[in-house]
Amino acid sequence: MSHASEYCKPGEFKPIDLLAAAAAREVNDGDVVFAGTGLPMLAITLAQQEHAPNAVCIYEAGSIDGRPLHTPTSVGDARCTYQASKAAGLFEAFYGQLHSGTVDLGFLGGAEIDKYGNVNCTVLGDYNHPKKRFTGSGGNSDICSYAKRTVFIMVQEKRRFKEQVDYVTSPGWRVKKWPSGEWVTKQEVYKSYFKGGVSTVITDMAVFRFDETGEMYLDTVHPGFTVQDVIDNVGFKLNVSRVSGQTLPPTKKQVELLYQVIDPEGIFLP
Amino acid sequence: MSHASEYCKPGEFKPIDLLAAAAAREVNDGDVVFAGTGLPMLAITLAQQEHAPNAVCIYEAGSIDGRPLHTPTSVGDARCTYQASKAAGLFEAFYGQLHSGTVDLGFLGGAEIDKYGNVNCTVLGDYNHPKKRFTGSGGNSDICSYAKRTVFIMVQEKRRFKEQVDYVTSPGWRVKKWPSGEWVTKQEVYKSYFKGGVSTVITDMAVFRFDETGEMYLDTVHPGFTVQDVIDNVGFKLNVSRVSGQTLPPTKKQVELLYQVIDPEGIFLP
Amino acid sequence: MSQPKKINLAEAAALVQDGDQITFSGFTIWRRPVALCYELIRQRKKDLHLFEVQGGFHSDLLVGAGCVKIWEGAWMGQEMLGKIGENLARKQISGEILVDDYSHGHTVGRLMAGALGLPFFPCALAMGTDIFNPEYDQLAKAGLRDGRHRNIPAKKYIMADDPFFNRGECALLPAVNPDVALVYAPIVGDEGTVRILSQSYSDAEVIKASKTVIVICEEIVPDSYLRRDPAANLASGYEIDYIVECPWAAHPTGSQFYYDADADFLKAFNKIREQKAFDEFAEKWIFGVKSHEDYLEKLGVRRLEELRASKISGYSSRVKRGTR
Amino acid sequence: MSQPKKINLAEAAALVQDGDQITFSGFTIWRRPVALCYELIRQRKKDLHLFEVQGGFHSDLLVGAGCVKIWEGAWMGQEMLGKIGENLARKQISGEILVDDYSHGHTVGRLMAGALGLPFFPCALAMGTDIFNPEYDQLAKAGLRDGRHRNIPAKKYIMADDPFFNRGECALLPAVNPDVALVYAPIVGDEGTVRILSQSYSDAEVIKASKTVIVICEEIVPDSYLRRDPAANLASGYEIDYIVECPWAAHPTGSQFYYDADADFLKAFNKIREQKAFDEFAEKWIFGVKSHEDYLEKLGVRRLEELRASKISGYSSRVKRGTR
Repeated sequence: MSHASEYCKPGEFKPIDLLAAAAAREVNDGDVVFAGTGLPMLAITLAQQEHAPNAVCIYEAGSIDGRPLHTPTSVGDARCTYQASKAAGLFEAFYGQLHSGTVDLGFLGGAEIDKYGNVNCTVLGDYNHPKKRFTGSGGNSDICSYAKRTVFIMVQEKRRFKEQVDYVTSPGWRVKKWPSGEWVTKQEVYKSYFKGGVSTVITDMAVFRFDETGEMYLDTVHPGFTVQDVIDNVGFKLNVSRVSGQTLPPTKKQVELLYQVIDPEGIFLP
Repeated sequence: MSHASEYCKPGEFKPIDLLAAAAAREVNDGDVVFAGTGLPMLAITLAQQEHAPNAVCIYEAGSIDGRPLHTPTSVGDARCTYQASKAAGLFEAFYGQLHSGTVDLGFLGGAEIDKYGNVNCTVLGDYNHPKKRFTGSGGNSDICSYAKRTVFIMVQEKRRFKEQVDYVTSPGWRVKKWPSGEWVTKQEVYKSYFKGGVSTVITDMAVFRFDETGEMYLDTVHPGFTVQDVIDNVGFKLNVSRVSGQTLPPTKKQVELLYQVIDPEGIFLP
Repeated sequence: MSQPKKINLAEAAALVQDGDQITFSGFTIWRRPVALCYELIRQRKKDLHLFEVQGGFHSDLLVGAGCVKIWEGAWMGQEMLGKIGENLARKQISGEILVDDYSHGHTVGRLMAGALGLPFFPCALAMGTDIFNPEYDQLAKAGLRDGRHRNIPAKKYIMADDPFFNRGECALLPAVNPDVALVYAPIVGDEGTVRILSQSYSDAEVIKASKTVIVICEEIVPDSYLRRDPAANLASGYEIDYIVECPWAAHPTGSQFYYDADADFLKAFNKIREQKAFDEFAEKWIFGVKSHEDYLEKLGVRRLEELRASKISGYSSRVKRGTR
Repeated sequence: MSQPKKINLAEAAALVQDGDQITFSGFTIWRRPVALCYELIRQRKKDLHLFEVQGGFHSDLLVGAGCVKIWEGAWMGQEMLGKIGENLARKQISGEILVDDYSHGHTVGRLMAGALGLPFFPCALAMGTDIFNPEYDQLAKAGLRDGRHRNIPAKKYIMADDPFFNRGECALLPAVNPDVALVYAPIVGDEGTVRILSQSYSDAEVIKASKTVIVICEEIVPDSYLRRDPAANLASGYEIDYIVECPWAAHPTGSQFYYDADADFLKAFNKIREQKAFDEFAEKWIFGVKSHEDYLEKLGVRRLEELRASKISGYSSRVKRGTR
């Protein structure tokens, strides 16, 4: 098995495989994870197959700890409930689990992010006269506001990593306290409802984390990219003083699991 | 079948049979009824067997529209769920049904009542230094506060029909608005949450109803009792100006149903 | 209350009045009352006010057809089969429709408050986001929060302190009680008991919160079968008003244990970017079919058989989903 | 979170500290964690603060044994088998215990708020009753609402207006989050999935609201069996902390599909009117048995077999219940 646990060399994996592997590393054994469709599903399943067999996955449509035989294409998919511990509904997911404080880790995507981790997945432009409409929050803001840690998986582009996002769908570490609109820390808004917040952003170029003041910093850079590449694709002044090295590539076993066991139909991994 | 629909003559029925028959007449076809154990169960089943086949019964433990083959001795009894449309829990009963406004008729008991229909089933004496403790509210106050109509089944005694009950467990037509404690109408306290209130009190002697001002009046007197008998067993000045006659005795068919079909084991009808 | 009345598709859609607030069963692309939505479009309903926990094919369709004036919800799209609700996006940008965004926790809480007869639902989710930004309150900006519109609360939310354990502020979100719920459930009993299979989404709350409830189903069965396992039922007959029996009523959305979501159909729909293309779609699949049966014939046996769920797994193993 | 730990009765009871706020599964005389309550008495717990949706044999027993300092609940008794909780009655009258009364709607709402992490639950039930009379707020009168007691809210309730549709005032009731939940469930999976059969009472909320959850069950089975029908499960393994396997753990209360409530036992208990009689009962059935197995031997095979439920109906057809 030592062969399988070897890291892949350049060319032996696709960018999406590295994303899945990096995301999987964010899952601790025993974590209760609240996740969306797509890459998060692959990442959690990969973690469960490897180092986190007791991680539990909640999907917002209402399935808890399912063990799908076939990759779901929707969090409300019939496939989600196979061997689940519970099949309920959204009230159970958002209040019985999330609001009650049981969720350790959220796995989300977003269109824009700022240096405090505020994420936009609602509109581009002024909300009252938008230029582009995305999906809207769904569970994004709920999960990001209440999970102890949240990982965002995003595309690395300068226009997506910006000084200020057009619409704050999901709260980062500095947010506005409504209805007054003054900027304060997340802790100040949430008081004793505070559970944690955005911990990690994983893109196709790098992994970012947040410091004690709630500001984003560059942690690792993916193989094939440089720190400068990342800086060039971030729209705000990025803290690169804490770079810890290169992002680990996926292992051969991970790639095999992804293509042979987790997504053999080629739904997310074409 | 004309024989069976004949009314029983004196001596052909027990007092409790008349109570069950009188209570059953309060159920309209299609009523959603929220009831406690004992006599209410018999009354509703009797109504369903006769004139109200579409009446639905909710028990507070969480069963809805059950059709027990054997008389339950508890509202949480395993027997309640036979052929029920739903088996859930107390949250469904008290919020999903009662608070949501679906309950037409409540069937309750009580230890004390005043002329406005305020009912006590908590303590005798000062609550802070009680002389006697009863069960407490359970669902009594909830059901009485939110059902469109509520029927109380009680024992006729002067000390139970009093000017002012020792503790208001369930709200009548004039109640205190808390925390201030001023006396107002039920409508004034409930505003747009108002659904109705106490409609009928059935005792071992008589049937009482409430007038437009929310005061109790004597409607019918059971066979074998006089209006004076009732007055002698009421602790406040009773309105007897609206007596409509004698309470109808049970029919022979009703007595047969009660002993042969509804409670053949002799649980409530010894 | 009496038992629900059995009616047909056209009668059911006729119960929805122009301007009504309506809501739906299901989740994104699962268990949506699509056949009823097609019929609403055929009957050219106008000015509908949609309140949705989240949208999907059925509601993006109503928006595209011009039936909708206000959309309140948390999300619109078709998950992996089309990330964005393109019709909502187009009409929000053009200003043809008022959009008020919430989080999933918010819409679920508002619906639950309505279901239980509560005035509001307390919730600390998504605080600090632009969902709470008063500048973005579209219904207020349009002057609709003046207390004169029966389905529009005077405020989008208020913040409230915790007087009991001093936990800090949370939001109180107003209850919602739609005029009509359009519900797809696979199975209804002949006395109206409703059974869904596995995940319940927000269907019980949709039924309880709404003033009039129409349930469209695959099949009506004797109630006594459903009453053998009362813990598995979703709602009782007295909670619903009308039943329509209509196999494949949820297509192209899925129904666990009956059929899978029709990915090709949904992906094709999601490619629509302009009104003209939408109108062509509507002509083909809505106005151009004489009846629901005709719609099924147009889809064809082969397609339907591919989508049909395994009775064991609850989903189709015949439909090709990925690249391998 | 990790999977729940399997422990024995004595270890489970030892998790409850003197002064803790505790709560229970079940309804009146059904599915109560009686074996755990017997063990709490054997371990001579003191000053417990009971929060109950409603009481029954198990809690009137704890009160009788002198384990309880505060009782908050809506009702105490054994339904048709003994209308009044005689031990609570005796100790409330003697002033040995603080009693704070609510309605069922109130206790259910408070527990649900705790279960969901809400600060309070809005509710218009039972307004205008002495439940809201500030003069009868026993915990306030005892000076316990000073914010220094982790399980006692600063107020019993507050009234709140409806800022959205101007419906009038309703009550906000404080959330409750007990220190320990003692839960009886018939079946638990080896990964901790909890299954109850038919009515769920308030068990899901009891589990979610409480900081430590102990589940005592008839039998532990492979989780994969329970996961075949996930919609029928009550809770997941990560929601509970400890499991105790202990057949007949609910006796003399009943467990649908396992055994009926033991009417004779309950009626005999309800005849107790004085401490001396209670102490004799405790000596016989609690202190005078060496173990739960010994308790069952003392009950005897004949009695247990009479109570055993039919696998078809879910209750006993052997036990004589009435006069005919």
